[in-house]
Amino acid sequence: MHEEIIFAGFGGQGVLFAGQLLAYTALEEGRHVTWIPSYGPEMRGGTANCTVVVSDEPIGSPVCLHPSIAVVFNNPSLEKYEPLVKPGGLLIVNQSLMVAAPQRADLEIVLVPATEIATEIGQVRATNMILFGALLARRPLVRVETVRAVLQDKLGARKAHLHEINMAALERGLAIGRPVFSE
Amino acid sequence: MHEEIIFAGFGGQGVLFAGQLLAYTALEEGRHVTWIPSYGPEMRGGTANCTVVVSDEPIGSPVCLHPSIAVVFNNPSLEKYEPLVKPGGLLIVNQSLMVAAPQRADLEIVLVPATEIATEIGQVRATNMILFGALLARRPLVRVETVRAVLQDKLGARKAHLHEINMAALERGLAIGRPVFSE
Amino acid sequence: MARGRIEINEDNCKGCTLCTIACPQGVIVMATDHPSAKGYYPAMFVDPEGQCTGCALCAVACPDVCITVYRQVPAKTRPQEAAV
Amino acid sequence: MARGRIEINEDNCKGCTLCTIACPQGVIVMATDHPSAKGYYPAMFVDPEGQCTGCALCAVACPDVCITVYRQVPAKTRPQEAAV
Amino acid sequence: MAVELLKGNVALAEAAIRAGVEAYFGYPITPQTELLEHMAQRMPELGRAFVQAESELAAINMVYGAACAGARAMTSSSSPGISLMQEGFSYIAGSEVPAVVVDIMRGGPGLGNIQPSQADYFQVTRSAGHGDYHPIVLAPASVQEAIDLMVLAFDLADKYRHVVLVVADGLIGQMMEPAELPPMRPLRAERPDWALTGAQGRAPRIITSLELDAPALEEVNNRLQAKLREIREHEQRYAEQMVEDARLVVVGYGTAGRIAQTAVRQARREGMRVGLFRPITLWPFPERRLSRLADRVDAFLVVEMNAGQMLDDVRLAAGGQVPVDFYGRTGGMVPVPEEIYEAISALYRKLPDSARWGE
Amino acid sequence: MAVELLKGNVALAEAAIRAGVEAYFGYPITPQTELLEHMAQRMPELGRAFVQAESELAAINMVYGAACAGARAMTSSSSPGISLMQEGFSYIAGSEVPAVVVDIMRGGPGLGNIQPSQADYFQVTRSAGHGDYHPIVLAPASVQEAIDLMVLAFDLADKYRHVVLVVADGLIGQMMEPAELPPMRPLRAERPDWALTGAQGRAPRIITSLELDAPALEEVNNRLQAKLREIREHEQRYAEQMVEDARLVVVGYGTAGRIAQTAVRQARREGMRVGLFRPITLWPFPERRLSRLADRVDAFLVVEMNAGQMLDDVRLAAGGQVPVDFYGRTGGMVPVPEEIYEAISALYRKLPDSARWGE
Amino acid sequence: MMVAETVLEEQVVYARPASLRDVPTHYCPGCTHGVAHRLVAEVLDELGIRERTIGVSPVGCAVFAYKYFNTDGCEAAHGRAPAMATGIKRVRPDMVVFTYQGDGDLAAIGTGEIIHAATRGELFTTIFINNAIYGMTGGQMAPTTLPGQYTSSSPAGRDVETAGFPIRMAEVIAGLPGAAYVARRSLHNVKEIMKAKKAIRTAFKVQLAGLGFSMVELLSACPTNWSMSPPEAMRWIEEAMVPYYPLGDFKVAEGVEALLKER
Amino acid sequence: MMVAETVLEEQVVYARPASLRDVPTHYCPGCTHGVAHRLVAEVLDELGIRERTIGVSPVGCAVFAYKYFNTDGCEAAHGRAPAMATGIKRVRPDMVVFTYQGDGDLAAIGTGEIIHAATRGELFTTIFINNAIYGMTGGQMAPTTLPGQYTSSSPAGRDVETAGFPIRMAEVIAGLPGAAYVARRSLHNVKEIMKAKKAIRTAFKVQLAGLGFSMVELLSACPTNWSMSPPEAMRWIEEAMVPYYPLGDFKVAEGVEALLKER
Ligand SMILES: Cc1ncc(C[n+]2csc(CCOP(=O)(O)OP(=O)(O)O)c2C)c(N)n1
Ligand SMILES: Cc1ncc(C[n+]2csc(CCOP(=O)(O)OP(=O)(O)O)c2C)c(N)n1
Ligand code: SF4
Ligand code: SF4
Ligand code: SF4
Ligand code: SF4
Repeated sequence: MHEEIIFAGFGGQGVLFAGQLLAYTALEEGRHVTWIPSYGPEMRGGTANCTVVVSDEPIGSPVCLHPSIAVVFNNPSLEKYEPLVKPGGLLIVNQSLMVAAPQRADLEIVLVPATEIATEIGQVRATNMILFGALLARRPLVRVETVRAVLQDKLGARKAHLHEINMAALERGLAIGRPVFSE
Repeated sequence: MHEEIIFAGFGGQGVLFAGQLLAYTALEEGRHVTWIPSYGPEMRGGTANCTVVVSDEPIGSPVCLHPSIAVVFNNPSLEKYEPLVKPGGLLIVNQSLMVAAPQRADLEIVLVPATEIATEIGQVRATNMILFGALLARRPLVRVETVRAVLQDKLGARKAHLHEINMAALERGLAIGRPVFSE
Repeated sequence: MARGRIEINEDNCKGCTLCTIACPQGVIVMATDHPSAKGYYPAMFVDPEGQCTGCALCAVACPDVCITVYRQVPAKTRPQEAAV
Repeated sequence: MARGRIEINEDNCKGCTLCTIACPQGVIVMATDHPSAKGYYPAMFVDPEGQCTGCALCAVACPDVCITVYRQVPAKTRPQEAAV
Repeated sequence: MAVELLKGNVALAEAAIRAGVEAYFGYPITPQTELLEHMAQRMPELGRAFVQAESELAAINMVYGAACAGARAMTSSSSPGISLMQEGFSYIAGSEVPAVVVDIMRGGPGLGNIQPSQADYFQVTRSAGHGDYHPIVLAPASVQEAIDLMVLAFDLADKYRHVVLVVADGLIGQMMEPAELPPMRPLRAERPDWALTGAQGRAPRIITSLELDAPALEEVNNRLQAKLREIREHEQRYAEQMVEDARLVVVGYGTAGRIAQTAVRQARREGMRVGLFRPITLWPFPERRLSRLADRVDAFLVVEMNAGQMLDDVRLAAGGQVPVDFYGRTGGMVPVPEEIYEAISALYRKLPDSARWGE
Repeated sequence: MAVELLKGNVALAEAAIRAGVEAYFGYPITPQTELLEHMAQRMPELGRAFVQAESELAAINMVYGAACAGARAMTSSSSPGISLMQEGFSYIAGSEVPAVVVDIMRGGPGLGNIQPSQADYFQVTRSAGHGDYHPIVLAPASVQEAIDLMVLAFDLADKYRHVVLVVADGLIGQMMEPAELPPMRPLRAERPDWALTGAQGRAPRIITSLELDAPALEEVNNRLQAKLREIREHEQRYAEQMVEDARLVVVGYGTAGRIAQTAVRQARREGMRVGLFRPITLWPFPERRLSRLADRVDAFLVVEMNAGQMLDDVRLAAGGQVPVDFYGRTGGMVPVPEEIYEAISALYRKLPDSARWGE
Repeated sequence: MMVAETVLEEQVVYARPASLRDVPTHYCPGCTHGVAHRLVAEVLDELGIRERTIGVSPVGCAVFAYKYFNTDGCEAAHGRAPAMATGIKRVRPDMVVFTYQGDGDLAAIGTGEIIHAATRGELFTTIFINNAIYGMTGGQMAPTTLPGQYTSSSPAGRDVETAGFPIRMAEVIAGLPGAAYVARRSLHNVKEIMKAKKAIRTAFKVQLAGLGFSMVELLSACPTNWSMSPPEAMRWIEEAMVPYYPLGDFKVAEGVEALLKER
Repeated sequence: MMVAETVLEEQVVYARPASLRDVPTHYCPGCTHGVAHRLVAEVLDELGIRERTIGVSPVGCAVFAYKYFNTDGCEAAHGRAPAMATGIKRVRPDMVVFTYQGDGDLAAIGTGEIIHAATRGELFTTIFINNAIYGMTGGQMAPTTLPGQYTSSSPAGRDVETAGFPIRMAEVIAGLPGAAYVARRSLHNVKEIMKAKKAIRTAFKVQLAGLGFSMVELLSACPTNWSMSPPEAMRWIEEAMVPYYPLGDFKVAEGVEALLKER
């Protein structure tokens, strides 16, 4: 297994955390992994994205031109990354902030009304978990149980109360992502 | 003709000026010439010396380990340069500040009581001209007439009154330097 | 009192809310629904009762120079410069 | 008044003359004949009439720490430190 | 210690702490700031010295001071800040005190940008500042190697009383990767016997780079050159892969070397006899090994994130025996494996029909 | 103009004035101070700008400012001061504005001493500061050449909108030699069309080295590299003597080259077929000519007042074809002709019995 | 028709000044760099000097100031804007030159340059943005960070024992003989913004009159790195910064008094 | 025997302090660098701290100070002595650390370093030699050169229009919160020399007490570059320098008062 996943959106949408969560979980499951953010002087209000590589082999390049998976949190990111995903790759889109639907026929595309659902479940900051769930539904890169354990660990005692709602969001994403529903 | 002359003494004894006067004069007479001072942070009270190269050919190195001529204004300079002069070279010594007489047998040595004479003629600062005169007596590197003209030029109007006394000092040096008197 | 009106450049607005605080008439409110292309919820001029006096305080406060202020002045009278 | 005496380290002396100015008794003079090895005309202690009081002012003034000052004090009495 | 997911900058900082750094002095600059921030948190906790200096100039001179006092001291910065430290490096080298500096390089020249780059190669390997010397320069290609080389940096600095630079780029600085930190070493109990510790019961010690007398300064330089020769003799480090039968060897360090690895594997899959040579010490450059490889390969391809700087060193090591080709990206552009692969195959196609030493 | 006896530092200053320098900014440092002092006297007399800056850092950035405003501007310093200007050089190069800098090198590393040296070769030719570029570097060997190259420096700076360094050492700076100054050029009447002159009736102009976007900064770098290639193509300069039939060619620049000349003449007198190659541009290094010489000589002897820096460039140009030997003095020691002669004859004795291309 | 009716006409009473280009800035929401920019631009407009002004941008969040001002501009190395401005002004005394600098830029790495430009009485104007933090690099302690203030490089709050007390640059510069006008203002509300503009205008007039160096220090908000909402940030300026950094004129040299009275 | 006769014994009342090595200095005749050295050495002796002192030499005529003080010592880069001293003191708070700097070193190239060391309240002592000139490089204008003063880089006399007025560093440093004791003294005659010593002693005591940064500025003669005889130089300090650079204590922080009263 060797996947290159880009998470992209606005700053503040939990984009980087989603990537880290994947990275931590993959490490937990004994995979090789790298996580790298785009970094710029405009960290606020600008775009935020990160690349995660998960592999069974030692990882050479932690960056790539053509990711096999892109998870886009907003419209500018959709516009930027849709053309870049590898043919046959996966594109997860936050439908709530999408302006026009993606056009590529050679991609597996999942539209997730993530911001809406997050608002609905009362935690707009959990948008990232919904999209992450959809991703896992299509590509079981890591096991949900491991995500649960890692999340618990990362949230720590101080933020333990956020654990359930985040996992609930993940489940919603998993549900939506499951091929039977969206294709 | 190719001569490498070192002038050496205390700061304030007119060491550098003697060398420059030679350089200017040699240039006036169409020779190739370089003048270079030793320079250091201790410009005052320390030692001062300069190297003049006069040649009929374009000059490669403006510095040398073994000068063909050394004009030493004080005892430390005598101690330093006596051993360095080329065999067969010329050593002009300010006898007034000499502690022990030079020993080398392979040099042409001229002892000049320069400080005494300068004091005698009422211009202690003309010590350098006396030694320069002695040098010219032994090695007619430039003509005295040219020196006179160049000196006039360099002194300018403001210091014109010093011209005669300096030339007088030069003459005294010439007289002392003349082989018949000192050998 | 002269009547006024403002225009807010929503593309440049970053939703900082400072104009809403500066406005003595309370006629600027923040959007809450759809974010702008840059992801901000911009300020909006909501003045159904025509309370805006054109005092330009909002414009003075705005760090992003998003606000253009208009005021009704007697015709043929040179408008005063804003008291800035 | 206690009687004193100084020693001048002629090798270190640079002939600045500051000690001669500092000395209230006028017992320091500058050499005029032979320069030191470094080419300076050093200060000399010339006190035939024993006027030096050992006040150490010359030593305080000397930038080259050339001057050692001695003073006659009653035996068994610890010498006072110089008033420096 | 266990394997954790660590950010390069943080890993470098924590590794330095565990290697026993007593004093950190630094000035913020992207993309190395997390290193300074980690130090700001940890050093005071541990009762060690942390000062956010007023500038990079001040920072390097604080390091110089602390080093003179016998402490393990370091600073970190990025390219423009490193330019400002050049005079300081030269003083430290001239005084022969140990110091460790991290340079997380960014795109230049000038203010440039903050994206990953390797354009400081010349300014760090050739003589950082005026005078005749080379700092020791270590270039990690992963977070784990960053940790290992950080520890090594302190040991080499102490051993040779010399400036050691650990150079990486924003990619390594910002990347998170699984890595294992070393155990915490106790701080050195004794000050070295050349350090300034107050002249109690002994003659005063002086640390200076000043020697007005030219013959004496030449002596100093001779000693320095002898030390550099010794370093050159003993400290050349590199990693290599699949070079045994390689006709083409890709040479790249740090991030460029790491990315090249993906391209080299790809080329192997396509049946090309390609290997990878990754210098770990940029100075001393691993010329001995590279010269030996030059005896039997058909070509080198140098890959750098600059316009061709290590290229000179490869050409010098190759000694005109084999062609040395170059592929570089500048301005903060990170080459992707695909483009290096392209460069490899283009060059490979041009190789003579039979290998240099027969098939 | 007539031949006068001129001190190198003064000649450099006066030549700059006659070349039309409008602004001088500098900070005192031996052995270049006479240059600053001459400027302090002359520039105000001529109604031009002279500022004694608070530091070398300030000085180079003042030059940068004046250059942005379209003025011919310069500074001068010596090795440690040049180290402090590295960041500034990099900004100037990145912004593509013309600037001229004189470096009268001294012994290092660190504070070192003030005696003549050539130990800044690396720091000036390799990339002064961070980023990918080389300044143009001119190295005079006499007072007359110092004058000529000073004038050329301004012209090249303007032509390429680039940093140009004139590097010499204390010997050339302090020496008096007969030389002729050029006539006074009128100051440039018009500002160049890229200069900041106030946006009157036109769109604002911006001068910056910042380009946050990596592809855009790569573009900047590509342009810069193209310019450097052009300079490399057109501006290689050197002087040579008696190389036609030489079996051994001594390579030395500036003072070392000049002193070597005496030794080479001596060797010729002794019947050795020895020539002298003196690079005048250190960057671009006159590699083309030197490579051609490498085709037919039996050996090169590099002579430098450092531990061997240009040596790399000679080895690169020689491309492994001929042995390259080195003779250097460091720490402010100036080699005398005798010792270079010794080095020549020792190497000459080791040459193969027959010349490379037959007798 | 009854009583005389005034005919009303709509006119623009506030619009973007011509000296500010019509482009969005990269500043964070609520960042008062934007206010400072606008004030400078308004002053350039009002004094009619846009077309002979050269701005010098710093390294800091205002690094792109040259893109926002509709004047010629350049980008200095970190802290060296005053040196660059010196170079420009010395060869173009007919130009109006200003530097725009943050507190890391001016009060840390560029301390020497600003002090000596002021000491020499260079005839340019400095707009000094004191936001008590390094904005662009992500919120490290600045020389102006308040005692106890949390930043990413003073995670336990600025400890004055090891990091010292914040420096008051306006007062330091005011003490230098070459400085003709030095003031501190704040940008935390409309009233203070108006006062700030007046000071900026005075500073440029001082330059135009050739009276000496002029500088206006502006207390400015960095909501992002202070981790505050913009309104909270404005309150923090008022309640925490102003008490440590008093507002006022710190140097009014001979000849400046008269300018202060104008308008 | 008649009246009681006091038996007199000759004792040394003034000799070279142990903290000063018995070597000749390279200073010019009449240069008061020598006096400043001696005073520092006497203070080290009297406070009994020679064996735990580390001195930091500047780049300037005092570059060899480390050879003259009988303490551990090192040589800083030009202007960076305060940074170097910071590095030393932070890792060896038990040591007594001092920098010895000229006016080019401290007030020009090293402005940033001294200001920030003082701002941080670094616990070392600075001896600042203000001789209104760059001595070592042969007499160029310093930031402290008086208006109209001739130097080799102000051959027509310092022109305040282009070079600005001289900077008063003691006053600048005194304004910084981290500075605990800042004084200016002069070395032009015996009386002033004695006062200078007292200030130096106070400065070191401030360091020993951990009260903050301490600095003594000393007006010092450079007869060589002023082209004066030593006595003329002393008069010039008194008549030209002291009026511009008033003598006195410019900062006496809490806790320092008590030290001033001692002895
Ligand atoms: C020589 C150098 N050092 C450090 C940096 C990194 N850097 C960029 S901006 C900045 C400081 C910004 O802070 P400030 O001046 O307070 O301005 P603000 O961003 O808060 O407006 C620093 C340290 C740099 N670019 N160059
Ligand atoms: C970076 C650098 N710049 C310049 C110099 C040259 N330099 C040596 S001493 C000195 C200044 C000395 O003046 P000051 O500090 O006033 O001390 P003084 O000699 O008068 O005691 C200078 C500029 C240097 N060594 N290093
Ligand atoms: S002040 Fe400006 S940027 Fe802020 S909310 Fe109002 S219009 Fe938008
Ligand atoms: S003060 Fe000292 S150096 Fe000066 S003359 Fe007297 S003894 Fe000599
Ligand atoms: S980081 Fe702070 S100073 Fe920078 S733009 Fe954002 S709010 Fe403004
Ligand atoms: S040059 Fe001046 S400061 Fe330096 S030693 Fe001589 S008199 Fe003293």
